[in-house]
Amino acid sequence: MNDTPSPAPLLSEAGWDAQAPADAEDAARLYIELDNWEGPLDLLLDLARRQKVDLRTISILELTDQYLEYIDTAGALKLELAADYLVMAAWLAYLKSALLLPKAEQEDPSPEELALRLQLRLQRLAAMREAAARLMARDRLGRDNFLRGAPEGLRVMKRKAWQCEWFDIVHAYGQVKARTAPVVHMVKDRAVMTLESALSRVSAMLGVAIDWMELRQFLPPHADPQLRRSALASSFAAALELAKQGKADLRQDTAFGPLRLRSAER
Amino acid sequence: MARPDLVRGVEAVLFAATEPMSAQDIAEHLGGEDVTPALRELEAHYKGRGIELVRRGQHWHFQTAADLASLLRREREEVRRLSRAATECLAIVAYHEPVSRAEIESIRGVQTAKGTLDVLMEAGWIRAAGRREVPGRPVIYATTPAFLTHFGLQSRRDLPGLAELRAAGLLDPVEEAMERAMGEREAGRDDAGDDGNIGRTDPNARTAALDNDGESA
Amino acid sequence: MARPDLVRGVEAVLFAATEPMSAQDIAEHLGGEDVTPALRELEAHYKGRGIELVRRGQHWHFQTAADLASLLRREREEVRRLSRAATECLAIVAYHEPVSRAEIESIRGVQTAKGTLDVLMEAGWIRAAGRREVPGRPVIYATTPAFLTHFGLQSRRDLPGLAELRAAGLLDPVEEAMERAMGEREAGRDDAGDDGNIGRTDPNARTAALDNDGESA
Repeated sequence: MNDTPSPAPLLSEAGWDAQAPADAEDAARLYIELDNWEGPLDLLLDLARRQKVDLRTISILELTDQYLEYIDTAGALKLELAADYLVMAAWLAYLKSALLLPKAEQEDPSPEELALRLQLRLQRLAAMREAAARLMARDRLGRDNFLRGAPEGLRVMKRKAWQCEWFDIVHAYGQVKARTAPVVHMVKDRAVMTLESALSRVSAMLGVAIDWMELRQFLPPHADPQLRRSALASSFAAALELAKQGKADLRQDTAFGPLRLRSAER
Repeated sequence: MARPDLVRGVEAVLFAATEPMSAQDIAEHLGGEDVTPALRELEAHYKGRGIELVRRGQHWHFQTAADLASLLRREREEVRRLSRAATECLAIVAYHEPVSRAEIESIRGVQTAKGTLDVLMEAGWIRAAGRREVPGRPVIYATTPAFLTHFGLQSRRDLPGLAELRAAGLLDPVEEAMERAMGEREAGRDDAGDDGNIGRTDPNARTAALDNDGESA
Repeated sequence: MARPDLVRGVEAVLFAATEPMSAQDIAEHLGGEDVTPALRELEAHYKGRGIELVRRGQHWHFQTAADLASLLRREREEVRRLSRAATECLAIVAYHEPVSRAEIESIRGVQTAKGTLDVLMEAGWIRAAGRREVPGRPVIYATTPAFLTHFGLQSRRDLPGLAELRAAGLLDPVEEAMERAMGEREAGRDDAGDDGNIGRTDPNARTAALDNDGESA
């Protein structure tokens, strides 16, 4: 790491430096250019480095004085300071006064603890700063090492393996045959009640009925749902037919209400 | 004998180059030194290795050894299930061969995309077996020996006949099979409440899905 | 000693590859044979030449020797310089991984612009590696195989100064270091009291984690 901070580069895009960082500039300007630092901790670390002592033995009190002096200088030059620099200044001023107080009046955490914490944070930031520099200085691909300029490339050819079983074929053939078979075949074994059987059934039941009966009461009670549907349709048609013949009276009190019928020959 | 650092330099320059380079191109990277001895040395060094240095006209480049070209391609099998349309076509070819596409369509009762037959030919299960001598001379298709092998058949006669299919319930009309399945689903719903039928819908869902993309093979 | 044809094959495959390859990737081009001995042999063969065979994490590739960079650099695009913020973030992720943004910020003492981590992700050097199971479930970041490749590291263990930083406790959180320091102070004050070793238990857990994924990256 350099002892002096490098001038603040203009950020062309987030994260990437602009191509040509400006070279060494006026030292006085550097001194007050807070944009150079990545926040107050970074400024503190830079000040600490100027003390040229090991961070483990740094005098936090001295560092505090230097920081506050910086902030004052900036204030005198009417520079806009980011809030976090001022917060740090306030906190350091508090720390300084606490460190100077007699031990007996100290609160918890003690100012020594606060100073130690700051020292540890500075050490960690310094460690990462140095690690970053060493990382960037390694032989890097595309800068120090180069890959082959025109590799032939490797190709993966996909071959489709179609999967189908014996049963799939047989089943598919059955489906085709079934699908294209004559329609008659499919109606044959369907459970239906013909109009004729409904007519005889309804008229027979009407003959013995005493009062109004609902149409549904004429349906075979234990038939499967498919037959019941068919019986309902046939019985309705039969009821209309019987009414037309004058053999039955029909009555429906409301639209879609139960349809009732009774014998007209009472 | 070329200087070792020159040989290394030529080697690196040619490796990183995006195009074949003449001796002069290379020399420009190496302070104008004569690189011909270094090229000769590298050419000899790489002889018989997996990489070789070759000269085409005035230009030099590295390439993988020609006899290893097959290693640079790798085949990967992608297992895919035959679509329902393709399965039906295959079944029809197997039962009726040789058949033309028009005949397949009339048996299936739906149009058949060209791609469907292509898939079956790609799989190696059917082949074009000449042309029918009728107007338009349509191509007719038949199964291949690979078809018999894949499905474990001695001959096409091993396929079950219509009577056997009927006995196995495989000739039940689709609609009825559907209704049965629907009935089961209704029952399932009644039994198990609103969520009860998740998973019981499979037969229909599958049939429907297969029908939909049946032709897209 | 690996079979000569296998060595040739590995050499050709790696030479033709556009990306670094794992031993397993290579083996798939060579009928599934164990290519490790061949890789070792090639690594030794190319040592000191203009081209070298290197391993980065689990992946191998050929590259030009670093000392020849000046011969090659002139026509090439300069590697774009990372900003200081991005450089520090990258180092923090690499030395502390996996690490959350809040943890990065607590080390740097400043907020991290959204774009800074994005730049590192776009470069392919860091990736989101799940979430820390603490309130808020923050995303945690780790380095990628491409990071190792770019910075010429065989594994994260090769990070410059990693061992020293770890030994000095500089990779432990401030809290842990505080407890340790306070503990030592206490111990010094009243002759190694009961609480003297608070905070000495933690570092191991963290160190173990770093060791484990050093190779798997």
